[in-house]
Amino acid sequence: MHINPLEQKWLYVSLAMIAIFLGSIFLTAITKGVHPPSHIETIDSASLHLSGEFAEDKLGVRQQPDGSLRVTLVAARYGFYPNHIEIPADTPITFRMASVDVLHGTHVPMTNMNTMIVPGYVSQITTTFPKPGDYPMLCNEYCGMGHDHMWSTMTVVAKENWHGVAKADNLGEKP
Amino acid sequence: MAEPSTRIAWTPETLRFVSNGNAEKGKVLAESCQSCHSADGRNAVSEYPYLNGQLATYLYRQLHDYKDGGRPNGVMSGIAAGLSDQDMADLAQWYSGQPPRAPQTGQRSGAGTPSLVASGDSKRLIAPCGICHGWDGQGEPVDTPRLAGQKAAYLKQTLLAYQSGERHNDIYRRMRAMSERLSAEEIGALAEYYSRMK
Amino acid sequence: MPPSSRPHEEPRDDLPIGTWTLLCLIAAGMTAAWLFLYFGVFLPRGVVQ
Amino acid sequence: MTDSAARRFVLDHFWIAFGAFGLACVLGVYQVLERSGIISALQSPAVYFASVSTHGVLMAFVLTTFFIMGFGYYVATTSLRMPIWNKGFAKAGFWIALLGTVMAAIPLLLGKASVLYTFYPPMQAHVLFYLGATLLVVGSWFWCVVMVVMLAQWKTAHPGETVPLPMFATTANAILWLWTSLGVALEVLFQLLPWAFGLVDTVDVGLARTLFAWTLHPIVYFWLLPAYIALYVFVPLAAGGKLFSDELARVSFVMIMVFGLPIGFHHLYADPQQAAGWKLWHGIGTFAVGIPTLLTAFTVVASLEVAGRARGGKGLFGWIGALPWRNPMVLAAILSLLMLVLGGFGGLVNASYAMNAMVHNTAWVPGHFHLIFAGTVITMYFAIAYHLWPRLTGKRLFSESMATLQLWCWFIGMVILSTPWHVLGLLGQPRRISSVTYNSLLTLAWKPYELAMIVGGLVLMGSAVLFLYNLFKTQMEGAAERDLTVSYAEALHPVGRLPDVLNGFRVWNGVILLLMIVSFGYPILQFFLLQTHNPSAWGY
Repeated sequence: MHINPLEQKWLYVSLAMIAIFLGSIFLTAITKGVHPPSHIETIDSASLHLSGEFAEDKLGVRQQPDGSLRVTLVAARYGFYPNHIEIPADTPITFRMASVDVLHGTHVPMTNMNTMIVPGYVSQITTTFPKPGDYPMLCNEYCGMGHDHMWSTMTVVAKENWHGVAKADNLGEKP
Repeated sequence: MAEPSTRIAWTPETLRFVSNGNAEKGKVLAESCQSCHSADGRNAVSEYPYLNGQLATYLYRQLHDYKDGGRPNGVMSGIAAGLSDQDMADLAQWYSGQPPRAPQTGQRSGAGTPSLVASGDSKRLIAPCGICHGWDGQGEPVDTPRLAGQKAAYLKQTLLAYQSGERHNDIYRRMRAMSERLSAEEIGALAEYYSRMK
Repeated sequence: MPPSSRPHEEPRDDLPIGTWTLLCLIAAGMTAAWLFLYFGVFLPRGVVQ
Repeated sequence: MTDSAARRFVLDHFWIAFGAFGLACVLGVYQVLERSGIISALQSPAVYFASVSTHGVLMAFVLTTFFIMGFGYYVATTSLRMPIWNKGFAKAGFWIALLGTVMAAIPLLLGKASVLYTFYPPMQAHVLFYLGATLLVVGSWFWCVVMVVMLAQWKTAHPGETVPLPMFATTANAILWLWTSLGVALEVLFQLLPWAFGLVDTVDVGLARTLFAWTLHPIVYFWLLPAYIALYVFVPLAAGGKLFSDELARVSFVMIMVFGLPIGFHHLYADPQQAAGWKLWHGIGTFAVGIPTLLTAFTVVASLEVAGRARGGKGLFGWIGALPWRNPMVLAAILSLLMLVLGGFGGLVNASYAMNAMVHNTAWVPGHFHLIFAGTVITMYFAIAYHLWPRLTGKRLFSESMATLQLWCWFIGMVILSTPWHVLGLLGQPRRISSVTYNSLLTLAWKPYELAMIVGGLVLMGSAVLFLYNLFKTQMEGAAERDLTVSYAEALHPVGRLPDVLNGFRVWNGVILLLMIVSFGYPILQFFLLQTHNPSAWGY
């Protein structure tokens, strides 16, 4: 088979380019644990509100026994419940989310908080928010006629101004 | 743990149970409901809602919540206490199969639609009513009730009850959260609007 | 194609140096842009897992 | 192609493809207008999402499938110099696909199937939509069979001879499509149809999404391969040169076919139902499938360089200016490759495992696939149409200058449309919204980009009108064209006998089977081992 010497060199350049990309991905995955949100856990979406961690009085920001922060959210047409959460900046936050009805997704613009919420499965994503401010937390997967209106709010407070979880249950707090 | 807002969960089994309700049996049972809920205007108390054409899933869950205590009500709790699950499914099927009440003024969505219905108010995080309840107020499966043609007094009273928390059988506080962000005038206007809808 | 037609080609045809240069420039640009997005935009927005 | 019935048959495919394209363009213009919110009377989520669903289905399923089938029949008959095998069978495929298209179009246009072209259970569309989509795919399988049989017959009649490159690539695409469509076929036949018919109450969304992801990436190569075929066999000739390397072209087609399939999980990076390890595995494959495209870029650009130098181009880049830029095929190739560079970069970002979280489901994604699909792929479809229309209709092209103008407009429009999308994506705007309702300062920066996209959409619409008008005028009023033969570029270094692996697909089917079992075996099997709670149907 005939391969032109320059074409062969180009193949090496291509391989080198891909090696740089994959190398960066592997390096940050190993050293910093950077991975896409992946968490295989099933749940009965229809019965979320009856009991367990997605029961109505269990939602919101919670401090775990080990001191870490966990946000439990429910995605339902058309909103995220609770409607508003407040969290500290520069702190790893673990979100656990489930859908009551159809496929949803969530994204906080300008951050990496971005995951699908698939009915029947629990979505879990851990990330940090470097910049304090008010953010919309919006649904980023078409979920029906009200999809445009499916969003809630999130306030990121500077770490030094954070005084712990304000209320045990901030469900329904006005934004 | 606190009691859930409703004990009904829309599992495939429950959905199937409701859709398999027997409308003929429901018709017999409904005879005693008609004195308050008839669609021909005979019922005197303006806060008693019309049920014709209402979603079966919604009716079933309301009856259950009356019985379970999720929606406490002096009159209905006592009545629902005497109904079996099958009775509730039968009643739900009967009423959902009846034609909705004829319009009073024939208004449809479109002209004169309040902006809260069509586009909500994003500053207050109020979603448009139409996205869940349907652009024609017809309700949407599963369990989002029909509003079109309902009595204004009932709609107003309901929104006020959600606002005060007196009514709390909305899963994840979805209606309580919305109504808390509404003014009394807005509640009145929305009730009027939907009551006049086809 | 008969092999006799090959001598008619210019010798430069066998070394597409322009293509090679052009594509290397594009590859370098793409790599730089990718590294910028990965380390300059993505990671500063918060480690995700 | 001397058989006028066969020419008519190919033209029928093309007209359905481009008719769907024209309608979808109109919807596209409506969508940029609606989304910008500048005309309040247009605002309607119901119409918008019906429109987006229809736009996606028409462009991605109808335009592509009919174009690819028509082009495949043309390539097979002209490069192998034999008639279509079993014309009745081929016609049956055409009519089944057309019936499916009509069946799907009715609920789509009535707003009864606003579930987007990705289906999105547990939202449930009208059953006709699923049936129609199924028939469209089944119809295309008839075409696949014809391609595979024709290649086999030719090889039997020409033992030891090298299969012409365009037919080698077309058959690769037919086989690729059979493998590709199997994922969505399993989803529709075993999950969505029984569910839409009411035979089962629930659907496992995790499994459905996994099966759709099986199809969702290689389908892109199904659309792309005809564009690559034109780049390899039409462009060098149109530029006045030869194909730089025939063997490497075959290697590229085989690599796309093999590596294009087991990598669909880069569409599921943000999904909860698959583990990170499998996502990384598919991610590595996604980068691997970049190699054949990088090789294609080299071969095609080198072919252009050979032609440019033959036309007197001097120096390192002088050959670029020496190319016949007024030739629609050459111009299309240049613009197509430019958009491939930009869109390819966007794809690299999407493919980059965790970095996907930065852009997942943002406006970046439609920006990326409009550059690759509506840019690279469709631009070459235009060029193929201009090239073949005289040969199919027997009429000279109505206006070559209109064709070049149209191609420039398409390129400029697509850049104006897709650049804002990329910026908006990085600014966090989600795709698939009909209006921006988030009361946030962050969203204020989005507005100017929305307005720019309207300009892009209008330029594209103008270009689409020019394209359809040119084809129509050619067919109706063009001067007679006597020479209906088509030529495929010769290789700079003539290919001799090739090893079987570069002259057929038996081995590669085995490799694909193995890779598919490795990449999708357990990820699909897990849904039968997990205790899943599947949701019931919902409306929208």
